[in-house]
Amino acid sequence: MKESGHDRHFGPVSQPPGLVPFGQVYRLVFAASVKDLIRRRRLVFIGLVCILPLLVTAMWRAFGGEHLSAEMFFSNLVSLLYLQLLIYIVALAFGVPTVHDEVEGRTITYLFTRPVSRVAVYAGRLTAVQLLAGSLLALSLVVCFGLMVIGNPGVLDLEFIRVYVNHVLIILFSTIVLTGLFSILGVAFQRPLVWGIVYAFGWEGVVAKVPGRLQTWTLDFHIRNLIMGEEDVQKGLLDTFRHLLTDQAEVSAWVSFAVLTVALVVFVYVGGVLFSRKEYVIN
Amino acid sequence: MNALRSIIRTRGLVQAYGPKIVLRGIDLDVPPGASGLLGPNGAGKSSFLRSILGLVPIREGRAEVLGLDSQRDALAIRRRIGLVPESDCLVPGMNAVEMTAYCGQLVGMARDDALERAHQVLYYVGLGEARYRDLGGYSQGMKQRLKLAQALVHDPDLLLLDEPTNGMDPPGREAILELIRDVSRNKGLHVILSTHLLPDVEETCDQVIVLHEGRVAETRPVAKSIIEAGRVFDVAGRGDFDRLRQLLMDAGHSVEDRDDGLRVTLNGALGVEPILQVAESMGEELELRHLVEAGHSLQDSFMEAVR
Amino acid sequence: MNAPVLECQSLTRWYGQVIGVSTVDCQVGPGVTGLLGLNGAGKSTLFKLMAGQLRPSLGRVLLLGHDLSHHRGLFRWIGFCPEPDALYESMTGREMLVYLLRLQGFDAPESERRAQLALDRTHLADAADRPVAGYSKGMRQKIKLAQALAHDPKVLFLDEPFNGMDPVSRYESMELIRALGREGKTVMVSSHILHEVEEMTSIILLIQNGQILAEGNIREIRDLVERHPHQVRIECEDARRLAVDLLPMEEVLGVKVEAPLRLVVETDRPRRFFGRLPHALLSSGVKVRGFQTLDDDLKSLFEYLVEDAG
Amino acid sequence: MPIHDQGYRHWDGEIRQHPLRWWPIAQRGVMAVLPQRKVILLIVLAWLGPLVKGVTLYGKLRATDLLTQVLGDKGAEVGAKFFWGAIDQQGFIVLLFVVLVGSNLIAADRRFKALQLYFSKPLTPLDYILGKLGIVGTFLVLTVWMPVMLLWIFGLMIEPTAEFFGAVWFVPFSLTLYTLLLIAVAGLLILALSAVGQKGVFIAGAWIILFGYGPFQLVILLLRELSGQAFWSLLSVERDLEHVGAWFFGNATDPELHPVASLAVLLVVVAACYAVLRRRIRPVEVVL
Repeated sequence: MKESGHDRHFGPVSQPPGLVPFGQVYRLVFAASVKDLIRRRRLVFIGLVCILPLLVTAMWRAFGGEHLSAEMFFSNLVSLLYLQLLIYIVALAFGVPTVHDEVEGRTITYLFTRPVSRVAVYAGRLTAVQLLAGSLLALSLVVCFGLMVIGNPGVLDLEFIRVYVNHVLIILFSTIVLTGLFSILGVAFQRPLVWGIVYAFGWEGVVAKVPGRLQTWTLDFHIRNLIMGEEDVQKGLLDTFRHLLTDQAEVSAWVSFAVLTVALVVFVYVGGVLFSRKEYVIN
Repeated sequence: MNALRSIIRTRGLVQAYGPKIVLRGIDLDVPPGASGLLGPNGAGKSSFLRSILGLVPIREGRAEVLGLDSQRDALAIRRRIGLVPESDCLVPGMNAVEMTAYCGQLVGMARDDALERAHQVLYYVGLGEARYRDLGGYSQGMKQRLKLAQALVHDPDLLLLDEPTNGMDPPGREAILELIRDVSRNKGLHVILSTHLLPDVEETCDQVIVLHEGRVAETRPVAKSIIEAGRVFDVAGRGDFDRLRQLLMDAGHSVEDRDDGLRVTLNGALGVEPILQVAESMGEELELRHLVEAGHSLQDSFMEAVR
Repeated sequence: MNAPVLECQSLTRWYGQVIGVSTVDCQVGPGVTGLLGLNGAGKSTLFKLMAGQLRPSLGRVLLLGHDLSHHRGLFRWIGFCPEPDALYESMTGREMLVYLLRLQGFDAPESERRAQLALDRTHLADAADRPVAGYSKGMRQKIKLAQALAHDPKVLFLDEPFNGMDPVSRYESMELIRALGREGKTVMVSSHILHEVEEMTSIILLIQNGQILAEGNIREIRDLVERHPHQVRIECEDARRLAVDLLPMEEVLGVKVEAPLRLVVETDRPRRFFGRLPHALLSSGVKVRGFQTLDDDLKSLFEYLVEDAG
Repeated sequence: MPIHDQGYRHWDGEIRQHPLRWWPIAQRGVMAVLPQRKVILLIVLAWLGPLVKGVTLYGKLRATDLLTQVLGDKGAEVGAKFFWGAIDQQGFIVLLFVVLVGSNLIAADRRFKALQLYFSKPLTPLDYILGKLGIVGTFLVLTVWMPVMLLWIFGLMIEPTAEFFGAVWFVPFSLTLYTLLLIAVAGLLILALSAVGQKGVFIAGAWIILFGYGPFQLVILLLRELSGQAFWSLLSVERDLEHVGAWFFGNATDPELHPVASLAVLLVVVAACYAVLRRRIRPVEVVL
């Protein structure tokens, strides 16, 4: 070792300190992320997109009520707008930035210089994002329900409520699954939005329409399959859809549910592990 | 053209954004040569530059740049100045020659003139080798040089620089400061250097203007002002300075500790001899490396002006 | 057993084929150490490696004897002020500090207390409850500084902490950093403004081409650089006569009369020369107004070292 | 023998600013975009349609016997309407071109804070906007005005009769008028978006929605169908342009709406975009 001019002042060696408890970190990151997401402009834009189905509903109320029954209208609305477009847009808009917001904004350094588990950070941010994405869609669906029902109690039968609740649950569940997937892209890629769009409107959009077993490899198939499991609502356009796909793979709704659940668990796990191993070179 | 007595001349300049007054009546005559513009954040430096370039309307008073009224002749003023902005401001997708020539054209040079002149100034700022490379790949130092080139392309009479050495390493800074010195001392360009780095001003400017809370807090020459000729000295060096201090105090002088040495105020005879005698008496255990008349540094008078 | 506060052992880091830092061995102890180097010399990489933000390709970083890449808990002892201008824009200064303090494991009241302390130390108390998006550049740097010191770490890494600060903030922050050094913290600070580094510390670590070029006390390093003789400028009432008197000194390499009242003496043995200079001046009888060493500062030292290293 | 100073030299040339101060901005912008491969490809694509139209025109005017059988059309029916058809079929290319060329024009300057450079020069915000508009405009002229103009000249060359000339003499005027309107509406709209948004994806998406393609137009048409109210169509900028354009060429397409109403909507759009641009492009930000 070189001779050098100043005293090194060697300090005593003690045990290295431990990490901050997982739960505490999770709660803090979750709360901070929710606050941050609410203040972002993104929320307004996506909120505007979520108004689209409400416009259509308003039109149905104004002009189409007598041609199209409430259940049929609603299940068409769900399959055409929510399941084809909105859940992807919302999941992309919230899932991709889960971690990427902090990487791009270069604030991730502040979290990485704390004695915390990165998995806790990831979990906190992911659940915050999922909460927001879910709430936005849920709000849109609740207003939609109101638009259909208020001043129009005739539609409010048991069947309609069953269909409604069922569809809402499926939409929220699939949004959570998709958000988990897209947030992995945000962890792994420099330009995750591009990859997300390619996946959402390329793979999901095209492969899910291909007849045969191939389509069972898309999330879209299983999400749709959950709805298909619903016997009485496959009249309207959905019915036509199914006839187009002559070689519709036969998978039970429960299997699809299991597939999606497993997918969600895998997505969260992979995202968490990737995030805790990944090294971000921030300049 | 007759020589200007002041390149910028303001009288009662008041500037405000809505109800927020940022310049509270500035009377200033900036003499030819290089001037440093200093001031803490929010002192009104940017607002001052904006109003003399005619970018924002003036609330009250008037401002003249190179003899032109900043409100009426804003475009004419901007034809005769070159601005080096603080921020990045270079959009990738061009090389340095295109960029510089483009800026020349924007000022009003003919395309051929601008191209020829672009090569010249790029050589001058030291980008000769890199001038055909896309500026997206430039280092911080190269970007600063290019920003200087685009400001010089039309041979302005007045060069305005906003933090021109930002993010540059020591040799890079030195090179930029050398260029600024050269154009202002040897080529007759007037320079206004707005910066937070007092050493940059010390190395390039003849005088400084300190703004504080929308007013001119001080104008002074850059050269340090001697506190009291032959009586107050700063000494520095190596060896036993504790003993030096003791010996000086024993001899009746007052001694004050400074960051890197002592400040001695002599009691009695003027001149360095009393200090040299004490140093000599200590023999070779003391290495006296600096012995200079103490003065108010730029730092001192800046801090005084804004407190 | 004792261990240095911070120790790098043959630390190496590549980015693909580009080498960032190459077999760096060094130890850093309490007090302020200035990290210097040209742009692209590997300063930032070394900083990030030492602060555990990058994994070494080879070698390791030890903090009080513990390997940084194995114990994430060591971040309790580290404060890091990153160079990029990035903050949680939607939070207020206080919110940001409290959030980051709570992530250090402090409970809510303790975090509030420490946040206030850090705000006071960085002179940000007045702006504490405004969103940081509206901060001036100097305030943004200060809040970065505040989050680095709020949890009372043993080691602080401050990467270009004065960038964009106005002179007042610079002065205040330099005072703060000196104070941290006096408190026994190990502070590593990088800056391009050598003048400021000199005011904060006399101990530097100079990095060039990814390797340590020099470490230690500025003045001692200067005396080691023998290739460049020291130059002393003397102001006096008769430069020529004084030149004649000084030239016979055996330590003097040469004398140059710059002006009738000013001469520059070159010496390659500074210690002896300066020890004998007062006697020489007094016995010459020429009235002297003062003298100063021209290249005794960090700026010249940096130039010489970097130049010689190529 | 003097040694010449290799350092900074003064320049004693004359500064004579172009009477159109925005001209260099437009010129430089076009030169920056033009060499891009995707742009060249798109220009070639844009000329394919008019080329086919040219062949059709020749067929209709000359080889009437043969082609009347194939096309089931009469040569005499070539009139102003034919040229409007040639413009109308460029619609999709226009959409692509404007978004490709325009979306980054101001966004990039804002991202890199290049506005500071522009306004340290003798330029006003209007000069800057006109310059950028000139870039979009050049490409619209290249893909709409020029091919249709050539088509018209071509038509007159193969059918130099007073009858034909009488039917289409006003085409150049209508064409120029329409192109100017298109540049104003589409150009200012994309520039306004480019001045507001930061990400290319967002700008492109908003452009498609606001210009009136995709689900947005679907919703508007549905509203019109269901309500039976024609005014809903006014909400689609793209339909308004089409409506006014057809009117310029002598036959308005929508009998339920007066073209002036569409024109008014377009002028409102232009005014709104200009207002947005003036708000976002302020020289105040030059010195920060």
